[in-house]
Amino acid sequence: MVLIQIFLVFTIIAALIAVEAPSALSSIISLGAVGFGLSIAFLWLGAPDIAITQVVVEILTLVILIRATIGKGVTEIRGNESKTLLIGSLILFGLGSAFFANYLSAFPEFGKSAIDVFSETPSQFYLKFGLEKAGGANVVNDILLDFRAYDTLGEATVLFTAILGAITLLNKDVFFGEGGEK
Amino acid sequence: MLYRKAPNTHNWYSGYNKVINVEEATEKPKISKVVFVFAVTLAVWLLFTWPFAPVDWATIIAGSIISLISGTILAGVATQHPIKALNPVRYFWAACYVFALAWWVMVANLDVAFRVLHPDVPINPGIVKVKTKLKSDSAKTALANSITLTPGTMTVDLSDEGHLYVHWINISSTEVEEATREVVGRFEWLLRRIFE
Amino acid sequence: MSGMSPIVKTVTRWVSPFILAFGIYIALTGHLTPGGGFPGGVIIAGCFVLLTLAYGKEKVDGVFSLKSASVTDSLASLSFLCMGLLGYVFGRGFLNNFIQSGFPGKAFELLSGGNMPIINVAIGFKVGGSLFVVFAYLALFRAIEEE
Amino acid sequence: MLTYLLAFILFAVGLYSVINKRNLIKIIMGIIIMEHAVNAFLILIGYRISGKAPILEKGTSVTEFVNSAMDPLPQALVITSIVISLGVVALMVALAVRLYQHYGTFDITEIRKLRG
Repeated sequence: MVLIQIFLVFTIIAALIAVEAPSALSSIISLGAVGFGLSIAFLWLGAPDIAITQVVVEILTLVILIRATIGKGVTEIRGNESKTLLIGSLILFGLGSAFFANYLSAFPEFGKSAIDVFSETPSQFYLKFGLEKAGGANVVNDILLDFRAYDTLGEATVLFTAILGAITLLNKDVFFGEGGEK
Repeated sequence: MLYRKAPNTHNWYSGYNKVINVEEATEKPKISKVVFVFAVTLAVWLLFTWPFAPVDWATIIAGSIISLISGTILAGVATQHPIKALNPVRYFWAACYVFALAWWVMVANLDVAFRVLHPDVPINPGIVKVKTKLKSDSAKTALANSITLTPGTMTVDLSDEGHLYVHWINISSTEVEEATREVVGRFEWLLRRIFE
Repeated sequence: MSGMSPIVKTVTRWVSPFILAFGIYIALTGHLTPGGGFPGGVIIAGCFVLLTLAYGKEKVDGVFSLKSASVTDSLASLSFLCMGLLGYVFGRGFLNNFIQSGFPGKAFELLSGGNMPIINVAIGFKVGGSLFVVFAYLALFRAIEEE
Repeated sequence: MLTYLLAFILFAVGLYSVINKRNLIKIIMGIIIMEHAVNAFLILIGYRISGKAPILEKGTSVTEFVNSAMDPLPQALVITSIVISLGVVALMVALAVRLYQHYGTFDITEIRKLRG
């Protein structure tokens, strides 16, 4: 448990460096440190599927961000937004933390999931009948592809739409003919 | 003037197809390349799936299909002269090279440890230019990686004319011939027998 | 974008088939070991992204062009949907695991899990194709910008 | 409780970056950090002390597995969310690159001034 907290503190420090570093390249690399620290934390939290996905996705995110920003005038931009926005956002943040603290008291304490607290949960059903009904030993994949396959279909749709939007943005002129900039 | 007009991009997608280097792109992979990549990938697949049953036909058939996909897509990139891999003499020299490299790495380790622990720290670091007679890219890559793997020397860059720039912890000579004999000579004769 | 030094090119050349095979392996055996369609797909995309970074997009275009990446993406999505619709044909319902309830395989083996491995591989190719397309478009856009 | 709070602090760092920075790339990075924080929070909810990964091994009985495995439901949701976040990051980067091409800067205050 202490190990997990150490990794989370590491990610917080890396995130602060990523936000505050003046150079674009160093802040992107610190963002990579956030992702890789989290993936090790996922491994300790008993989620190897997510650790693998996190590592691989983090690498591709870094490559995309570096290809998009390198050689552009990112580093000259210093300074913050106006003071009024900061004060307003601080007030909103205080309200949000109050709500979060309120709901946190209703959570089961750390280290106990819903399986331990309630007697009948969906997770228990999935764990019990995963091998029997879906046939796979990996219960996470059983949920993804059998019990909740509609989620995966929706996910594929969202990914398709996001990629389509990106491609349309990148070659607008092909879709709208010549002079799409007007 | 912060507003910048977009570059003339209206036909860059259609123009993109013309940019392709036709000579490289249209080159069809030969059947020997496909077979070579298929065989190597299948061997690695069998290593992946070792913990499964000793003879699991479903796994082996799936591995064959995947190796075929991998071979047909990537054979043009992955290998250049697959016929060379059939020569058993090369494997003998490669086995020799592993032991020789281990010995040189050990000797260089002791040398660097001596230099670091000595009270005077007798180092003379710098970058030297060395020359190699090896022609193929694979041999050059193996040479550069072997030099980097040996403690005390590290390859910095590889030029097109067959020159390597090596960072060396204790330069004995800045002459190209002298440095070549010291840094490259011991690897080169073995690597030529393996790769060329 | 002319590519990187010969050392990077050679090492990329050697490892690329194994990365592709490893991506498909992660996707195919997702129901037995950690992994699944999503990480496998990202690894498949990563193989071609690595080739693009090392060799430049012209060389990769002869291997895995933008058009074939789009076709892979669409075909994989279609096969996922077809696996869902086949559930109707077997009289069970959309996206039902009809193979597992019809002819269940032996547990802990590759052929268990019914149509899960098929859908996993389809998702893998779908994710890989679409992510490679978006990366290739970003690289293309940058190359045009630099001209 | 402290572990949940750490995930919340990570979320707050991302929110600070989104609200307070002028650089478009820093804003995208703030959104990525917020996604990471939410994923970590969902996984922390499913954690059980001395639990194992929800992958059945040969020889373990099902009741033993139910008593010792982590909660698989948040993991299945998060694995979907991570890949979607990659697609969304690609969309945001495409938008930022297009804005850079149009205005010549990543500074949002400049972009706000130069309409059209």
